[in-house]
Amino acid sequence: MPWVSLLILVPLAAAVVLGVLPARERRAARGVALIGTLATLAISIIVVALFDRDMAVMQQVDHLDWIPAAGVSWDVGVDGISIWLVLLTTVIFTLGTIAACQRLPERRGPAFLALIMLAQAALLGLFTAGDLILFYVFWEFMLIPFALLIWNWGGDDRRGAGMIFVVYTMAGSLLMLVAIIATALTAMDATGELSFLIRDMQGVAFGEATSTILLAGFLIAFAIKIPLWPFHGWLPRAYSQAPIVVTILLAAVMSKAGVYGLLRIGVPVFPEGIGNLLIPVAILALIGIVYGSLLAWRAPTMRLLVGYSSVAHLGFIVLGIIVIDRMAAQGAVLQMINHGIVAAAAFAVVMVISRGTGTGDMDRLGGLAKGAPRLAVAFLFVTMAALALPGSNAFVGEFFILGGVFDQYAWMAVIAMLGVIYAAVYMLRMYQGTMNGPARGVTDDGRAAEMGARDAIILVPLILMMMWIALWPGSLVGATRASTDLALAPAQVAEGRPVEQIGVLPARAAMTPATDPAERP
Amino acid sequence: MATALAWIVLVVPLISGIVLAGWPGEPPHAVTRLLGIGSILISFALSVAVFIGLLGNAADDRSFTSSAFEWISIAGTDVDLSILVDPLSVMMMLIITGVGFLIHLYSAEYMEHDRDYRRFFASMNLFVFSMLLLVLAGNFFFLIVGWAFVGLASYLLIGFWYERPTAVAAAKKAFVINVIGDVGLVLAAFLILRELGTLDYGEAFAGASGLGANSGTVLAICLLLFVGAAAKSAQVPLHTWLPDAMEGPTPVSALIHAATMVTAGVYLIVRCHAFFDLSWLAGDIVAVVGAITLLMAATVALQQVDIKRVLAWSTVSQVGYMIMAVGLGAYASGMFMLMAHAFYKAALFLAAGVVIHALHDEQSLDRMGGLRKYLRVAYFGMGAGCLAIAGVPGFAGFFAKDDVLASALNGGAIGVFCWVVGILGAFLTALYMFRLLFRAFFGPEPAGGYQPAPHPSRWWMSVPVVVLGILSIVGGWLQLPFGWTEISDWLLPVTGEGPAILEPTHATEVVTIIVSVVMALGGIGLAWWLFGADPERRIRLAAIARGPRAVMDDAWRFDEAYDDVFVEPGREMADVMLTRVEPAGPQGIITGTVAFVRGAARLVRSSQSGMVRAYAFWMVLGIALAGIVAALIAAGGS
Amino acid sequence: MNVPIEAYLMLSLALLALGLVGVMRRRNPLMLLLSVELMLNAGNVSLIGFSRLWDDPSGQVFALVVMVVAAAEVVIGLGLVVAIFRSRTRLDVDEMSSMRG
Amino acid sequence: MGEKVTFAVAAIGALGFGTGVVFFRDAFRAAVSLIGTLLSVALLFIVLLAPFAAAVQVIVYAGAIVVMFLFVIAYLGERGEVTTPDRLDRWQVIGWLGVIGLGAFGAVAVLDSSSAPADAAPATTDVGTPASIGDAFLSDHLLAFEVTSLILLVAAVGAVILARSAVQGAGGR
Repeated sequence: MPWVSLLILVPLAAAVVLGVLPARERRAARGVALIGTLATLAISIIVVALFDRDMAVMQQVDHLDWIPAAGVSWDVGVDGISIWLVLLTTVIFTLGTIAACQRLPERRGPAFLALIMLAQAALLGLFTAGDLILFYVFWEFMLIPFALLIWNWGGDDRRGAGMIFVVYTMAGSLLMLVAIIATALTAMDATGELSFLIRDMQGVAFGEATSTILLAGFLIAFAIKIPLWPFHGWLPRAYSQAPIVVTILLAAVMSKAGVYGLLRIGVPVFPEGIGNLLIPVAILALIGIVYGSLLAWRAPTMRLLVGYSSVAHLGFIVLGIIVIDRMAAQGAVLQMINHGIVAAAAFAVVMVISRGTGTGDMDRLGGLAKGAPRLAVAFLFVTMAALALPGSNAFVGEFFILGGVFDQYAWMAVIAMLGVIYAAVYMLRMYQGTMNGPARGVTDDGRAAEMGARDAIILVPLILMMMWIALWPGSLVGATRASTDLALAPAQVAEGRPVEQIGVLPARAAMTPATDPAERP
Repeated sequence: MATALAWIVLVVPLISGIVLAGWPGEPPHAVTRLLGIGSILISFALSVAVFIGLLGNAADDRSFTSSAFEWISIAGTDVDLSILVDPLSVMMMLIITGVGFLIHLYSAEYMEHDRDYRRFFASMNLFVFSMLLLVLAGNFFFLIVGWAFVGLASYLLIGFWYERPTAVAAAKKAFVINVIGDVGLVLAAFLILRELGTLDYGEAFAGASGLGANSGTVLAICLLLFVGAAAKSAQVPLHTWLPDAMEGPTPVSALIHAATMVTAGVYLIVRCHAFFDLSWLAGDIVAVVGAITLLMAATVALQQVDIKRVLAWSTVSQVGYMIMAVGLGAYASGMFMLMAHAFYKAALFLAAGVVIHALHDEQSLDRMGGLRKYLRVAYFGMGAGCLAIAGVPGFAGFFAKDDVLASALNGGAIGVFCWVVGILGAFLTALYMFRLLFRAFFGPEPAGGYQPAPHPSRWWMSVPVVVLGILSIVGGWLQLPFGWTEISDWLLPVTGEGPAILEPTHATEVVTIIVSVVMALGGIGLAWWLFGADPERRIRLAAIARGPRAVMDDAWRFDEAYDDVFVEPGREMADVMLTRVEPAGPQGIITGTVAFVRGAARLVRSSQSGMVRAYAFWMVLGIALAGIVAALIAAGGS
Repeated sequence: MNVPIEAYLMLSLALLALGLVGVMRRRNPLMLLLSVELMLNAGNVSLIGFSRLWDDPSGQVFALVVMVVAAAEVVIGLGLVVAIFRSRTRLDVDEMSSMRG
Repeated sequence: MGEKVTFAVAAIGALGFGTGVVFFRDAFRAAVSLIGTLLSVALLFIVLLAPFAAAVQVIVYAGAIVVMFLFVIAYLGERGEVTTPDRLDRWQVIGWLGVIGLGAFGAVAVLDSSSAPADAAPATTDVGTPASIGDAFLSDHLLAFEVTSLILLVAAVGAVILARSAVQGAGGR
């Protein structure tokens, strides 16, 4: 069975069904959405079960020529970098769909669910695409459902936020399209064959200058999507104006698209270019860490706080990828999953509090723990994971990211540690500001904000996943090792890293004799 | 066998903590007590069993590691979930579970009127688990995990009464400063990982000597480890959280902020002594910081009015002694003092707790006096503790402190400096502790008497106070001057022998004993003259040295300086970023992009006039251009 | 074929120009549609001329398709004109600009 | 010779009536003038050996379509040409440009005609017959045929909807 293709097609089919449902068929819409998303989850579990942990290249590949004349194909598969992201996507979307079904918007409910399904299909396509054009199609396609969700069901400033979200991210993507085409054409000069398959491009030596320019084209798009400082301007408005369920999906899953692209395309396809852009990108990531933390410290609402903290957290992930270190990169892959879970949980807590009290304003909340002790416990878990308390799942990723960074550039790790300290400050501000102190802005000691069974359905699985990763991260990392090593190896060779740091010696080393490790003293 | 028991010791408090935390609603107090206290009792009993088991082995066969499973394997680095059972960790286990059990027992009565009885015991069990994880961890990764978990438990318990803004703020402060310490520890781990390629204790300590004595790397590792130790053990300049931590319930102060957690820094340095032995500079820095801390904290303790704050500053000062000792290389002395301090400081705190409980949460010394009559048990506990901490011969503190100081006297110039500071500290310690004793238990009752009369504690609270009071006396007899060195012998397999290890000699012991006894008695005498003999005297003398005393009363204004240097500028910077940089920079990029797109759109839009004929004109224009181009091509072609 | 194809093309061109002038100058929507018919016929002349030139039915087929499209266009165009101008006094296409961007 | 005369007559007719279409102020006259143009063009088709196309031209175009125009003109009544100033007056220069462009096209067509096979084509007579056109429609141009029918269908439905909404609009207000 072409499971990976089904992974994309099933939610797409669900979206089509939901799209033609009349707006009043709310029960049927819920059913279709839940069945669609659960089926997708089941398929993703099958994909994970069939996954071969020791295989470095894409596996379970479904290949179909799409536009043969242009070398474009439907090529989807999974590898160690994407496998957990696929599972994260299906899990988070399952929980998100449940949350959406619990509070389906009064207006055009089925359409709301249809767009969520569409977004899921697009993201799964993005994480599995093995062809650059396909990647680009899903990259842009993903914007549409999210933008419409913000545009139609968002807060007061939904139009502005939706517009900025679309225009800004699309402006960046256009450069990527140019870079994609340029890359394929340049590769054609070398191989004599036009192909947009990523694996075909990995063997091509572009030369340092070309590589740098092409990578820069991709980086703009990635930087906006990640978002890397100072390209994060769309984030606060989108996160605070989107319906909260959509914010969960944006923060948990969509924010991984940029860093995923960096590791899937940027590093392995343009190893010669990384060296020139390593320090600038790393500095932007570091600024993002400190800057995001500072803004999170002073942010007026919970949503903004978590949103800015995401800027900081993604700075860590970018840092882990860009320094080209095996430990850091594997930490980064793990941290993508961790951040997905933690951000989803954090926004889910925000959702529970906002629903119970009617506000997400930090100044108007306080002392909820008395009436909502169960929520306080869940929130505490989330807080500790978000500030990466040692022993939490996020700490595992952060520890190995920074450990790897420290190996290569110790000063970067030291600066990044500032973000670790600030994380404690702003996350405690959020936790204590809402849960502790004298009760504020709520009646009934905040009992209305208590976590009920319907909230627990969403929060408890997330917390269980956090505990799982905290207790045994090896179970995830074991699957990512081979692919991450393969993705990094060319860049490590190009950078002239010591041989013992390199996981696998890439075939292309022979193509670029100037950087052959054997000749290095 | 030893490791299997140790695993159980570790896991039992965790399980009971989880059961309590997950219990739906509030269980009956009996159930909470059974789970919360019983689990610690089991852990204590098994710790004793481990101890006895190790005693049966030869001295060089008392170290075992046990790995549960491969926790992660990443880029050639394997981290196992493993524990290390050796004399050092067993000694810590005994202290943690033993003192922990007594304090749990005490809490059963102390907290019984609190709404969140269950939450209290769940947090306390979490703490005991975390502390055990800290001392049992077999590698740096899980050391850090335990290190942070005790910080979390401390945070939860300081902020236990979360409706009080002061408690919430204190909890946050403690947590953030502990995170700073965590960062130091993590960086140290990174450095060890980079230089030695492993996080495992055994491999790291074995490879330490390969880094070269007094090399910059070793110095950096030691100082980073010490950042972690200083934050946890409240050493200057990271000490400011501990006095505020007194916002927590008194048993918490006794267990976490006196007996166990704050001494984790001492444990860390002893555990990592392989690195400290290699760098005399690092050791000296540690010792000097310890010395400064002990003296500074002692001066602050002199004037505190809050009974718990006196004890808190006293703790900072006492931990300073230990840090000073281990910095100089007197590891066994430091650990001895750690143990003795656990006994007498716990006794002091629990006795203070009895007072506070009896006076209905009154903590101010100004509202106390003459309590001797009402609270015999507390008087005993406080008295024994004060005699011990002041260093009166025969009590635990005497032997421990003299062991430290006598070792220091062998430590060269820095050692002598530390000795002098320590002696000075001993005098101040006797002074401020007996001030506390005299003002609370002697003298007249406060104006108007006690309304209602202080009620004595029941046995839940009394037994631990009495037991710890007795331990404050006999606990010091494990290591006596002139040759009875049970603690040093026990720890010998861990600390080893070498040029860097300090031991007292007979000569230094004689000198130290004489001087310190004089100092202690002098301090007690001065306290009696000032506070005991005539309660009015201190009021008459209040005008003396107002300025310096105000500085000391404000704890040398560390908090204010931190606020001015770090917190306020940081907050202002963040505000500037939020209100100025963010709209101009990142948002400006967007505004610019949007403005550009909008402008371009407006341009295109104006062509869409909606007039059909205008469109026809455009079409004609196209035709015209096409025709002209066609003509040009034809002309060129022919 | 005694008349050269160029003659047909020139005629076609002239008719097209006439139609264009009509579209550009007349503001009555009905006149607009009539002018468009003129232009379509100009195209048809060319198509059928070429069909004759190359002796191929495709041109005629195309011309027939154009006629069908023209019929459809007139139906819709007139329907719109009737719908819009039923209630107005003046017949002016320039007033039909509600689709302005 | 006869062919040339016929062409000349038809061409003059087409252009003459066409001028009428464009310049008659009265829409009714313009429409009638269009009939003349259409008939002239039909004559051309016959000269070009396309009898079927000529027949369709007369029946569908000159018959049905122009009649429809006349109906609408009659229905809307006498409104007269608008006299308000033309807002697009200044755009006339584009019109002149267009004339130049079209002239250029014509020049190219005439001057660059060397490649055309002038009289080469054999005068077979069966290309324009209904049979051959039907054959072409159902074989080579099947897609065009189907699309055309679809367009007609859409146009028919569209016309119905337009008429309906027009009736409702009139009734509602």
